[in-house]
Amino acid sequence: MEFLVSQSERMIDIAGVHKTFVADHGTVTALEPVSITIKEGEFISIVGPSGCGKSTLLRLISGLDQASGGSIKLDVSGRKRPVGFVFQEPVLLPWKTIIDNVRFPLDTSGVSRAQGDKTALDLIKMVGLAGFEKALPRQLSGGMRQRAAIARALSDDPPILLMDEPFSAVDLLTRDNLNDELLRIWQSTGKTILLVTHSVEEAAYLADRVMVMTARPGKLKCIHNVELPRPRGEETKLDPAYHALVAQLRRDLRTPAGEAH
Amino acid sequence: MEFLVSQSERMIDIAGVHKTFVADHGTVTALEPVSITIKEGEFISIVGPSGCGKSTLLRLISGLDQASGGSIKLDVSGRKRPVGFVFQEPVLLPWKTIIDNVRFPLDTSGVSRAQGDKTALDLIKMVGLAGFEKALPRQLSGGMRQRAAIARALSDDPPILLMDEPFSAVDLLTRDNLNDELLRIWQSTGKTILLVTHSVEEAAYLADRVMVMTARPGKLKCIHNVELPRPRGEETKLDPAYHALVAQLRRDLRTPAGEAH
Amino acid sequence: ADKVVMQIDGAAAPFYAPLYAGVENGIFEKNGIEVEFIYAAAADILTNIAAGNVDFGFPNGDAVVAAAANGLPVKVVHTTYQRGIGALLAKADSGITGYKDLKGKKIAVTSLASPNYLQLQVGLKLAGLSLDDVSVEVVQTGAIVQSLQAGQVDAIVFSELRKYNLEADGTKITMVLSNDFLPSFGNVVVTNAAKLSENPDLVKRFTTAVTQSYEWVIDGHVNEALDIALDKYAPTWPKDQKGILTTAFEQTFVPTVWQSPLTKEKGLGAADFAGWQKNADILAEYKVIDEAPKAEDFVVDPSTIGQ
Amino acid sequence: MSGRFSAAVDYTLALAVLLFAWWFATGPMGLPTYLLPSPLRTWNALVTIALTGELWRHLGFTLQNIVLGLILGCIAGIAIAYVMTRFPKLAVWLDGPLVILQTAPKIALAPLFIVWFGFGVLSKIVLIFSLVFFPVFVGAVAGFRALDPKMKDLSKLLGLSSIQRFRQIELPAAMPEIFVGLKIGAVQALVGAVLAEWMSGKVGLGYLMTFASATYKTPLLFAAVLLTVVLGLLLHVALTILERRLLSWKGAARG
Amino acid sequence: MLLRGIAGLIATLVLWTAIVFIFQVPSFLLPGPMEVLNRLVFLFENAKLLRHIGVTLTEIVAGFVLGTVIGILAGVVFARLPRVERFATPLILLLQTAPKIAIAPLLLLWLGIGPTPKIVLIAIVTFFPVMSGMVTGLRYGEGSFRDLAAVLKLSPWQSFWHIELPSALPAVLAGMAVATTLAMTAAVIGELMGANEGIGYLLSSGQENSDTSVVIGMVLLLSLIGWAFYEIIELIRRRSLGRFQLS
Ligand SMILES: Nc1ncnc2c1ncn2[C@@H]1O[C@H](COP(=O)(O)OP(=O)(O)OP(=O)(O)O)[C@@H](O)[C@H]1O
Ligand SMILES: Nc1ncnc2c1ncn2[C@@H]1O[C@H](COP(=O)(O)OP(=O)(O)OP(=O)(O)O)[C@@H](O)[C@H]1O
Ligand SMILES: [Mg+2]
Ligand SMILES: [Mg+2]
Repeated sequence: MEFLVSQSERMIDIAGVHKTFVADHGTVTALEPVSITIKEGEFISIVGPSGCGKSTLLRLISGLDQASGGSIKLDVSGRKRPVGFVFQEPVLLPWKTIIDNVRFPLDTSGVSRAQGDKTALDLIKMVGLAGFEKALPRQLSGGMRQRAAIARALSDDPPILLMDEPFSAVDLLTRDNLNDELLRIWQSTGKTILLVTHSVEEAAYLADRVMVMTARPGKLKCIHNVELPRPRGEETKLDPAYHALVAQLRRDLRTPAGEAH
Repeated sequence: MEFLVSQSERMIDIAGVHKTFVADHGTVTALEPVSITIKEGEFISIVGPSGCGKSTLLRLISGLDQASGGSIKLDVSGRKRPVGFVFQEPVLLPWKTIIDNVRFPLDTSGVSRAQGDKTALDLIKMVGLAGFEKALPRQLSGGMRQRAAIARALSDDPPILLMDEPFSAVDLLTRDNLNDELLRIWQSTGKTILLVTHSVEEAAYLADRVMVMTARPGKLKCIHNVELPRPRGEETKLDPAYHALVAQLRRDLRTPAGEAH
Repeated sequence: ADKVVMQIDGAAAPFYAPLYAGVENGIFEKNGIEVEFIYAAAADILTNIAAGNVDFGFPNGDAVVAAAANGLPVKVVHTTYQRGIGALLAKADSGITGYKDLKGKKIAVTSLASPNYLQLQVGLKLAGLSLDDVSVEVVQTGAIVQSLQAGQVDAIVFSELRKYNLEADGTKITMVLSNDFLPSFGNVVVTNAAKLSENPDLVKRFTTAVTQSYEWVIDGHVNEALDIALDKYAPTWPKDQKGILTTAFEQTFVPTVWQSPLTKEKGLGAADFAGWQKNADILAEYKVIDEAPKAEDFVVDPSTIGQ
Repeated sequence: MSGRFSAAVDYTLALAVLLFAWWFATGPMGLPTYLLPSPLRTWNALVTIALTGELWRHLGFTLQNIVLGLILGCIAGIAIAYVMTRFPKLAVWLDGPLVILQTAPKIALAPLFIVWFGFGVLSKIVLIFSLVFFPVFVGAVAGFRALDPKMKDLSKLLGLSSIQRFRQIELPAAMPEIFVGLKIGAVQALVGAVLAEWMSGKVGLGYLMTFASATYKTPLLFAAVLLTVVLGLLLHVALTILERRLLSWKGAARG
Repeated sequence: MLLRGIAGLIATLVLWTAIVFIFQVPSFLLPGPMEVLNRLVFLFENAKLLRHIGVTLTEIVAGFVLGTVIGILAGVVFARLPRVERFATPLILLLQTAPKIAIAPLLLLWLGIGPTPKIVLIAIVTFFPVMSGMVTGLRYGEGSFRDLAAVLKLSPWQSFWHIELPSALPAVLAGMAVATTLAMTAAVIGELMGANEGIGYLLSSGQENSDTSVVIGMVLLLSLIGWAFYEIIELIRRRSLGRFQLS
């Protein structure tokens, strides 16, 4: 773990952040204090059992929720929209067509319609929804909706991308393709990406570092540096180091015995 | 593939069923004619690329949508509620607590409150939501909501269970546990189960037969019999036959080249 | 010409024919006045006069007394109707011929604060009865006549004018005029006290125009005036009621409502101060108002305006 | 709890500002009493009738009519809205007449209501009912229509009976929209009660108003108006509290 | 839809005639449709009915549009700032519940005689349902859309236009539908407080004259106007929501 990053390189600085929800049935500690510094251009994967606070952490970073304590600093001076967010459930505006949904961030940041259409069409093609530009969200399958939401999050090219199980509803092949696309985009744009996933393979394949969290109460258990060479591709999946990491992550998730039973 | 099943054993009889949606942007053939006979107590997994009509098929079987053609017969004479359905997105009543949601099918079929509570609490514990009985759906994480929906589908013990990617939002460990629980329930109750999944491992591990579908237009590509011994468990995952099947399913899904790219 | 707004009680009706005819015949214009008529309930008219929203009003006399008693700065500048037109109305076949027959009957008035209610009380008292001998219902203007027609009440204390409506509908009516035992005044021209003192010339010209308009009708132009009213001002009124209206004008309005011994002497609109005072005193006696205002304080004789 | 407390503070504060504006209009601005009586005179008028006990009779009568009309209008509004969303064929036939009946201005019909339904409480309740019905009806229709199709799937799947479906799914889901109608309906009930008493009768706040208006007892008139407004405010607060409780599951956005 | 509405209307007319005929209802209680129609024709020929309709229609449209726009804007403000809402509630309730007849002289005093006080009155009654609909639509709307707006750091205007208005539209339209009925009543009241033209004025002259046919005729005219408004709102609803109404 790096603790010495030059000031300018720090993108996200999380110090002692924790979150407790007060509900009728009692208080729920969603997240125990977490500290981590994420550098600009880093790709972080987050894995952990259901209900361990992964979504909560992303929401705190994005500023959607307020932490119960601790501090979060984003080094995104001057950017109006520092973060893109792929929510766990695709949040598409039901009254807009797919292309309008994907273009929405551009429309609302003053990009010309023609330029916006071009970007949106490219992204729609990339996520495999060509031909559905004019469809409404309800006319898509679950996985297709999720892909549309991914396209939207990418459309206005935010420096930080928070993705909450973006590929959970798509099939393996599409998922592999989207993983590689994501890597390509990441490499060419230098985005900082935090990705929540339940697939340890995906986590290891994509990330620079993998955060492993434990449940009840949710807390950061450990962080693994992924020392696999870049660019990654089919060969990575044959790399014994990759498999060792995947196995390690599996073990991490298994002990202490998870909460479901 | 069995074509000769005794009349009494047939649970679901699907003959030439197809579905076309008419939308503003054109017609979409969600499903080309599919025929399959499913025996009572069979466990069927369905895999296929995103948008190939898996959800559509389940909705047709459950009677929620009407097929454009073909016939579907369910042999569930006399049962008021023949099918339980776990939707792709968890559909919980937002104004009811988790336990009320899980008990809902029981409440509405005249089961006594005490009996209902007992069943619901058992199921809630089984899906790892103990302690959240009194929480409202919006206070749960995505995976927790999905598990609550699974518990509800099981609560009134329907003879046919249709599950649309029930475990996609839960972590590996929980998923494994839930898989085993599902097998246990299936074995002890003799339900007929159709399960849609993107995990070929899961499909192979659970099913008697795996239906592989292809996309655009969605159609049934092939059906694999899973000859792995029952009961299945950790040993199954070490069985070379299992790995061979998984590999075969992977290949099936890869050719013809999927739609995303 | 000076533009003024006159707010008239109720809605456009042929009973206001002299005013309409005055406009059509250029009488107002001749007096340098361009008048616009708008309509509202009596109480609203007086509030609007007091507030300066409108220049002149044409409400019922009782409403003016009540307004004056409550300190509204209003002045009657033309006592157009020399007597009250409140009346007890009952169906002829009901056997009711006067207040004495009301024992045990159901009677409707428009409000417990209205002059009708006062008239009922005084009428009953003079007939040796009291409110305890009858049952009183309160029904608004829009429904009171129908409630009599429908037989929901045995009699109503309301306006004499409704007799003509009812008879036009074919219902024979017995009527007892309240003015016979309780002097009051029907529609009168009212203006704001301040307006009167600041612009007496305008008020003078206006009342002159009113007087001249009524004189023209009285001088044998009932028919023409009714035609004007029915054609241009109260077109909702069924034309076939003209006969009844003509009778009403000729037999009642011309001889006894617009004219009186006083007007013979002092001209139309003359102020019967004694009558006004008596009206106010009775209102006070029956607690409709707290204290009777002095007639001289709110009534002005048209002939003295501007002097 | 603290939320409710701060709400009370806000309402009080608002009333105080209103009071000040009122005082200002009658005092420094010099509006005469017959247009707008001062707060003090209004208060005195109120105290006078409160002391004679007259006030409570009027208030009680009006309140009783409001509550009755509101409850009846509410039940009918929800029931008919439900029937019409369940049976769209019926809606085709009922929609036109219903809307026509509703857009017919009640103030014009009120006198006829008296002739049709008599002087008693019935004509008043009918009037209030007719005013309450429509807002609740329209709100409920919107609510039932907006039902999430996933919920429809669920009830179809569970083979719920009509009553179960209504009680367990459709009614709770339509609650936000029904409350819009209900809040408007409550105000309309008040307007209707006053209007009905304005048209006929010898008791009630509306009657008090006609009486005061005809006799230029403007302070009494405004006292009665003020009472209606306070009544409206109380109804509103009661409905808001109920709404908060019934819709807490929505996790309403708070500013 | 309009056609079917007319079918319903005709059914009502038939029922009305039947009631009048069977129960031999006297015309001062409830005149039959033909009688009312005759009076309307009479008014059309004699009383410049069309001009009166035009006057009232103008007032209603102006008041309705004004009330709707203010209602929507206030709804947004109130939904965002509940304190402001609570603060404004007493004033709004005052305006809604206070008998318009009681405050009419004040309105005339401040706004003068003419169409303005009538338009303002209609706007006042229109405002409340629209505002309520907007507040509810926003307050209980889909929370995830709020998240999206927050992440995209939409300007208040953008999130209003792209997210809040569309998602609150069903509730707002319901509020507008209710407002149509209130607007009709307000139009009548407005013309009762001092007018010499308009449907409400004709209506009050019918009342003064105990002419039930004119009263019913005018009520009917106002109902038809209200119905037309309602159908327009329905049309907007179907146009705008038909696309994403999932059923
Ligand atoms: N609005 C809320 N109110 C109360 N509790 C909440 C709320 N949101 C989340 N929680 C609780 O916080 C905990 C963490 O939730 P979170 O959504 O972060 O989990 P997660 O790691 O994303 O799980 P999953 O993988 O299932 O999505 C859960 O126990 C959940 O019950
Ligand atoms: N209501 C609808 N209207 C129009 N088209 C629809 C509708 N529902 C589904 N479709 C289309 O039917 C096809 C199959 O959809 P379906 O939901 O069955 O896919 P799926 O196999 O479940 O995919 P996924 O794995 O992404 O959930 C898709 O192309 C989709 O666009
Ligand atoms: Mg999550
Ligand atoms: Mg699907």
